[in-house]
Amino acid sequence: MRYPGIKDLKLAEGSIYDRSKPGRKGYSLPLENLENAENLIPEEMRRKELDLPEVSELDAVRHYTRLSTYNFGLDGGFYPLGSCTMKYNPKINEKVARLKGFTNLHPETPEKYAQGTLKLMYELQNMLAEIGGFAGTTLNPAAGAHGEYTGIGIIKAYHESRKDFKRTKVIIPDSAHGTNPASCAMHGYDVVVLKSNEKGKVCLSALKELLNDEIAAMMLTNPNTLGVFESEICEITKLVHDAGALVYGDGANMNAILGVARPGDMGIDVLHYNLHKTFSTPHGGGGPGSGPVCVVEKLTKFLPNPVVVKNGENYIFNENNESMGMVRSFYGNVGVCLKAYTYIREMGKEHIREIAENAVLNANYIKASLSDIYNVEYPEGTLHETVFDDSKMPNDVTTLDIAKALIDRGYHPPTIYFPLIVHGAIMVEPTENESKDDIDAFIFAMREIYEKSINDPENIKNAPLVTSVSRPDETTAARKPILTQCTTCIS
Amino acid sequence: MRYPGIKDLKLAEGSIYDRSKPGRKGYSLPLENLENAENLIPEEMRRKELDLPEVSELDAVRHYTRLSTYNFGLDGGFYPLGSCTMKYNPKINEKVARLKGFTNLHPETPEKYAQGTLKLMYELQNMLAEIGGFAGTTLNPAAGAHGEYTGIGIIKAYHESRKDFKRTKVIIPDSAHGTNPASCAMHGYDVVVLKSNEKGKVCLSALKELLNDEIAAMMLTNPNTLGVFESEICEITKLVHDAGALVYGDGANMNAILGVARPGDMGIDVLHYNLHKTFSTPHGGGGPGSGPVCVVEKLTKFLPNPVVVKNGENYIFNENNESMGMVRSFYGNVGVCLKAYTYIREMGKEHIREIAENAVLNANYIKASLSDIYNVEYPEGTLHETVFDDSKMPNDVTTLDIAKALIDRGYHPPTIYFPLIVHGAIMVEPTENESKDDIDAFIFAMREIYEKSINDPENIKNAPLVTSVSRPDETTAARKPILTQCTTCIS
Amino acid sequence: MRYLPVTDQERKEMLEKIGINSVDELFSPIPEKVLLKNQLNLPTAMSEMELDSLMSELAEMNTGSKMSNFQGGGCYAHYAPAAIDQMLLRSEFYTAYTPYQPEISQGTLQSIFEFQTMISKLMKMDVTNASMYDGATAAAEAVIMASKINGKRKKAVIAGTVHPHYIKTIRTYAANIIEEIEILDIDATTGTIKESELSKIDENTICVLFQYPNYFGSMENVFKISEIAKANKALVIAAVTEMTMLGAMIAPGDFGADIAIGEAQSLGLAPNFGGPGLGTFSAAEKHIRKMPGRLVGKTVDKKGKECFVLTLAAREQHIKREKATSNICSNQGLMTLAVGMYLSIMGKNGLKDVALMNLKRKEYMLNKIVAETKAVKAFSASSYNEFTILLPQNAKQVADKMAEKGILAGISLSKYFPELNNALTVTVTELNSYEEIDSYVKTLAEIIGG
Amino acid sequence: MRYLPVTDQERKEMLEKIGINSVDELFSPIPEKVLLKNQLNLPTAMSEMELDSLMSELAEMNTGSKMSNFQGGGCYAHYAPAAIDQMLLRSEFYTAYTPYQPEISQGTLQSIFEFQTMISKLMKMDVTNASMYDGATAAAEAVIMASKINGKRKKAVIAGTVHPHYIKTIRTYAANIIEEIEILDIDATTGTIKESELSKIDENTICVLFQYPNYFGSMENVFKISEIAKANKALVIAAVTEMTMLGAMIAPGDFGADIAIGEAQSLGLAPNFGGPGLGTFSAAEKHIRKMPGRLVGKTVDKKGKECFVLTLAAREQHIKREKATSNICSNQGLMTLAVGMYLSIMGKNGLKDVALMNLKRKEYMLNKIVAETKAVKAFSASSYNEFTILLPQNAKQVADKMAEKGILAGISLSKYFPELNNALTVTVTELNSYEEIDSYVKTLAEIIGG
Ligand SMILES: Cc1ncc(COP(=O)(O)O)c(C=O)c1O
Ligand SMILES: Cc1ncc(COP(=O)(O)O)c(C=O)c1O
Repeated sequence: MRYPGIKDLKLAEGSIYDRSKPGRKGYSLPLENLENAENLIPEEMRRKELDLPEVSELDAVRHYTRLSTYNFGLDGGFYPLGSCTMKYNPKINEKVARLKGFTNLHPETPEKYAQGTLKLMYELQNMLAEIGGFAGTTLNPAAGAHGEYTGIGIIKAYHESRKDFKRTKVIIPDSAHGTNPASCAMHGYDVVVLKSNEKGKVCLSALKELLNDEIAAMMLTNPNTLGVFESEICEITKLVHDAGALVYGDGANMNAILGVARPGDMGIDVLHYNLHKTFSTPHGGGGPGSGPVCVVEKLTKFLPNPVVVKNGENYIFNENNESMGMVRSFYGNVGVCLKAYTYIREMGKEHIREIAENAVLNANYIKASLSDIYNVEYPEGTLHETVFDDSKMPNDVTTLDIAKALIDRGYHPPTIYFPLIVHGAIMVEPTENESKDDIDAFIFAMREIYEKSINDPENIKNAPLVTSVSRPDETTAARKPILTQCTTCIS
Repeated sequence: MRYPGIKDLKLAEGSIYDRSKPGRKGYSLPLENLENAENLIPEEMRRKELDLPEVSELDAVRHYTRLSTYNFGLDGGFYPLGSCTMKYNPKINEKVARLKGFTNLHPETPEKYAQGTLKLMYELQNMLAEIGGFAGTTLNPAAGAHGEYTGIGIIKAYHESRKDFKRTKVIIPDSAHGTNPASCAMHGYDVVVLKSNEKGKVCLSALKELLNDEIAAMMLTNPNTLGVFESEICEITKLVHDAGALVYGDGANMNAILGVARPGDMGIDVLHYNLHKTFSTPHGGGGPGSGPVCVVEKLTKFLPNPVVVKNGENYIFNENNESMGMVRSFYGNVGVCLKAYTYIREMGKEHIREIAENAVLNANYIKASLSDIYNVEYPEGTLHETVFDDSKMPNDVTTLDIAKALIDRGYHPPTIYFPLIVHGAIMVEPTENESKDDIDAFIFAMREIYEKSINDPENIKNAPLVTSVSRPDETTAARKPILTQCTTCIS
Repeated sequence: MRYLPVTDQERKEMLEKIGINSVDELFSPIPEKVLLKNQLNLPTAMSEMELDSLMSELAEMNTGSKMSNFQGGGCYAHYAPAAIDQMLLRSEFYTAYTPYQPEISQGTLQSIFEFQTMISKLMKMDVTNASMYDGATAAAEAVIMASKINGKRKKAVIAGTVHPHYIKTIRTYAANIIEEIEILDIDATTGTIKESELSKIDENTICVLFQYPNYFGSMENVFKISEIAKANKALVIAAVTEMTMLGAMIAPGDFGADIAIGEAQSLGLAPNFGGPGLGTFSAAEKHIRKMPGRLVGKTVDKKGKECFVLTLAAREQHIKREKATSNICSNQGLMTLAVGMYLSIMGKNGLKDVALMNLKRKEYMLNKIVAETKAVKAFSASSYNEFTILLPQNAKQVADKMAEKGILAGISLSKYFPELNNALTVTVTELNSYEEIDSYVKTLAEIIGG
Repeated sequence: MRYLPVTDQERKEMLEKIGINSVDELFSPIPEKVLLKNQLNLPTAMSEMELDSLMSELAEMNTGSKMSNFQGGGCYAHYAPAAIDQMLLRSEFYTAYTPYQPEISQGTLQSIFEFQTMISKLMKMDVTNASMYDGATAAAEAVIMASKINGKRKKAVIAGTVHPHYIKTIRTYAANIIEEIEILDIDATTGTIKESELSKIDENTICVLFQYPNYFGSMENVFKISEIAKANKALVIAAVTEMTMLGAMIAPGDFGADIAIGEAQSLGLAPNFGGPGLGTFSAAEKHIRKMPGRLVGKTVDKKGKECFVLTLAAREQHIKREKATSNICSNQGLMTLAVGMYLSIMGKNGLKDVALMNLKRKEYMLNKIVAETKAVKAFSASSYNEFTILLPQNAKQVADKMAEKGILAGISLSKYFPELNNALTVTVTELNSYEEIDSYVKTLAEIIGG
């Protein structure tokens, strides 16, 4: 027997199954005599037991309310998770996306009765194309990686339509996100790794060497995962095009150049966005995201089916015979698209550029304020995020220690150990939503961690000190995985 | 300069003014040229300065999100605050009360265009009358005390209508809530205090002595603030009626007898409900509540104006000339009434009695489980709450210490030092929503506090130990009150 | 039943511990003859999904909620940023009780403290309490408080241009406390109180209460009233029912109010058919101990950490009982949180912009009505977002016709001011677009002639 | 702009620290020739209140959202208790990222762990991952995973009665990975796959994937298929698109599925025009290391306290890159939370009741249609809340006429099954009341004859 205990206002909570008692109810359904309903199921198909919890509504509410207090959310504090663009999730988005007219709409509803959502999807397709400098858009992909998968599929369909079956490889810089090679592999492509140069960028001559008629595409993130803009982007895309390949743009970092420059103008042929990064839709603890893909004119016919088009005054779905196919059921994470649409309409042409301006300003300010003590391996051309590392840390304090020490100070840690080309990377992306005061406080914390690393390194190496969980044993977790709750064990 | 710091997941937060920076914006309004608009205001009426904060939307969201984490809510844990009936606030109530059809409705809208809300108010009036055994209801009062004020006003109007001006006093038991005498005083009534007998109840003979033709009413809470039912209620009301006075029922404890017995049947003439107690509407950190008042037939004409009546198929407002008058603007906290209505409709005639049954069962179970170590001064006839005290505590551990020690264990403390007739009262009201497991854990905590009071009394006397704030200095707060933020001071 | 977690098995165990056989025994203290034998005569229980439909149907029956709304009169439709409601849904706020236990209520306490601060700044008064039920009860309590301060005086003077509900509520509250309520007469030209009426303020006057701007949307001569009141040592009580105005116009403190009360509904709360709104109560520091309602103060805890507590409770009913300054206990807590959020988000510039936008649209509309319809300005004085027009016919009938066209045209004054049968008070806020205003004027012209 | 807090003054200070004069300089790494000279061609910025109206208008244009809905086909309208959405609004959940930092993500981690548990129990499978994008991609990844387990085999066998979107998605995903996709033919009498087709399962078969119940609402002979697959050492993959069914019917684990995937949208998520839904992915324990997607495991921290972490990451793209089991990164996190809440609240009895209620209403409706209209049962087999009827005329045209009467009558199969031109698949859930069903049948009878 235990009382819940309290760590300040954080109440302890066990498994939802711990709250279960036979016969307890948390649901409420219309009265209906269901006594003989089971007879409608053939005997051998009738379920004999179902091991779900039996709790009251309050049990469930307490359970999830308490669990929520074990989480750090962006509404609570600064969340400079590099590459993830943890920007503010505007509350108006959450409100309008919950309108019943949107949520209740069934995907098989005849287009005539779904004009609101179709109009919105159509306009969003166009706005995303305009922002990126492209001709066509699909909203189908459910996340960034799904967008990559789709985009590479479009490229594949393009080559195949030209009966060019020799191209079996994709060039990817070593700084790329892991989803890039993985997405290519799912199409059966081999990955050719391009080593970054001493500035963390694509080396033109190295690229030239890799290019040949077996290369289907090059994938590129720009600004890249170091937050550094590939200044030779036009030369890169020209080289790739000259070799008969296409250029795929990973748009995870689009926040850096919104309204400032357009990938389409740089020679990128296909680009995915992460609406859950650049366009303010929530990350939700790991999704749902949305990863629309934009393409240049010649690729539009290969977009996955279906796409929304305008037919006179009406919005309808269109399918294309040459399409790469379907990449999921229905039309995408429409509920997420709604929020991105709302965000873009709020920003409008007047403010969209200010997003990039402020994001880039904030990142550069952090770099300028910390690079005297935290090493920046690739300091040139930083846009929206900056990558420090632990190479100048005293007393063997590591990146992991720094991350955990930031927790003690009230921050979500930056992305760590990525990109792989920076040893002990600490990737800080403040976004445009943070104020100078909040950024200054973060800088202060980082400097204090550095000082403590000199004077009291144990304090940093043992961090986090204030959380009720500290440094879980991940090795055992992976060696002997426990992936479900044993509901018959006594806890 | 300070970083926020963290106590587990509780981030530190200063004043909203600390986040303010000149020119920062958190609002969004339609573009409109307002340059010369100020000229529409005569020079001497133009505001020269306005000292409100200037923050971004995220600033505001972070501020209030963090503040929320400094609070203990019922959705987080057990909240056995006696007399307050901290029952679960069903989420369906919160949902439906937010329907635009309700929230957008302006109170001056012609009745014809407000039939939904009027129908609901009409039905709620009737349901409350049925539950209490009365003939008429007003939904106007905004809280329990406001209901008392209204109910006593009705009684006054009644006596005055009979030209009986001699009645200037109201009898109130010494166990009554402070609002009872205060509400009488606001009508100019003198309060006559009735001492409770050794069972914590009304002593018939003492009452008889106090009754005479100067008594306008007796106020009674039943079950009373000890959670004890006044078994001689019919004799009491008869005595009062025989003396020409009326009986006012404080319905704060109606949860104990819902569907089991009705005040109207016991001879109560006027009763207020607290919808924010008995009918599950949230307390909101101190309101908004709703305190409808029900009356017997002969008093209906004195109800405050207006009341909703049915006229053929339509619901309309009705005003009565003999009414006690208006007690507020418009028609009550309608948004709160909506939630109570939803709750009663969900319970229906089938389940309403189960509320009382479970509330009373839980309270008696706690009493039975703790009365061996915690003294119960008035143990007889306990219904929905039970009052312990600190008279048997070792080492001078007080009620306040016990309350604070409960915080350390993850509980909101019970109501303490009320009712006044129990020295060091600890008033526990578990409500019907708590499960046996959760109650057992509370009992365990109470027993552990007792043991610790023997073995380690300092642990209890210094409680709470785990909160970031502990035992604020209330004396200085009252001696030198600081009631507003100094925004020009440097913090 | 999903809210009742005790299972049959648990019930058995609990009864055993108590030492009885059935729950019914627990009700034995209740006299047999009043124990209910049957179920109550209530509707049958409903499931959540049925309830959800039922409530949606009721909401749909409120057709007025979707109409073009130009009604004000103490309750105003403004836009509230979506962030507010989502933060109000944080259960740590709305499922908490009054902050009696400061250690676990700092969220509520600090938010009230900041509310007190922001309202004090807005009103330019020293202190503000943690809320009253609404503007009307705040007004009534202000008069009662004044009578306690000016203990020997007998007469409360109230402007006749104050919201009729407020006057009625004051009458109810004052009935057995104050000997005389003197209502100052209305000047039918200006729509303010007659200047001559001010002579009724004398050395027997407890206080002078007026509305700023008044129920017709007109601006009283606040400096003059205040001056005369002060000359007679009567307390000046200003009532503000449309607090967004204070974004651009001077505050009660600027014209010497001793007590300023408000209805803060317009600061981010929906109309909600008139409630819950939020009464605010501000006063000069010297009167603190006579104030009704709760107060939050700043202090330090035993380790010296700054924190907040309920304070000056010695004024209140739970301590002082019949000698308390008021009987108020639960107030409008969550609404102070909402208003605090609104004021934080709007901030000093946002509130000013809202105020000017309201003012400008009002001006546009008033001019347009006068230019394009047979209606005329009823009064010479008009100040903020509300104005009164005189129609060539009965205002209620015109409003009814407008309503049939989907427009809630305003408040016809006939109900409370029979002499103003043809007068209609119209309100414009930032929610009324220019197109909506144009269509109002067009419709009005169709009905009363252009 | 309310989301951009840096003030002009602060910007100046920040630029100074950086050592430049203007923000534009920060963009100097971008080649001049691609720098935009003009504003983008986007709509003009809108204020929150304008946006609010705009979005409400768009929502109103979705007239289908208010119609009587009998469409299913992989997306089902069920009632979700209000508690779910309110808890989803807790920003600690929805504004958090993937739980990479376990110390401050235990809320998300534990909720996923419990989701994994509940889905595993529901499916009766050993393990479940932290979600896939949707049912279709889950199905495709299941086939890919099977091909990695049965490395040498060349042919994936898919029932032709699987949701057409799923088949298409599988085709896309398998295109360059699996040599052959064999689609099993439909038996026009039973509405299940032809028994004779099962002989196509052979020793070259990677896996057999079928939907339970299938796209037409019919129940395949799951034991038989499973038996034959196992005899050929092909993996059995069951796809469940209507998971509420599992409240009353046996689970994939009961008929020997090696992999069970699902679309969990019907467990508490709104239709949302088809997304976000939630793909679930469960498998036998021995296949864990071949599974795609994230997994949460239980462990202890350095002080021995039980806690949760992301685990077995060595399968994933951020470590294994092109050798990963999948490219999936962000998944449908918040939806797992919603589904976990739904399953907690409904619990074992609630889910069973929902299932039986669906079944009973389906039966009522099917019988009534057959009795009172000219439509007939299309297939002998029908199992849960979906069924297919044959109309005397083109189903799409009938559905269009029904829609004009406010009823979304079902999914006409002509689009994907040209041979089933007159077939309409109808879905009934607890949201369709008996009156609604009656009115459907009446309307149908009017159109096609009774
Ligand atoms: C550079 C980059 N590319 C791709 C992705 C994958 O996006 P998603 O998680 O939406 O699949 C990420 C996500 O972190 C990323 O940072
Ligand atoms: C017995 C009793 N009477 C009256 C009241 C006053 O109710 P309210 O706070 O709603 O004004 C209370 C509130 O705690 C109470 O417990």
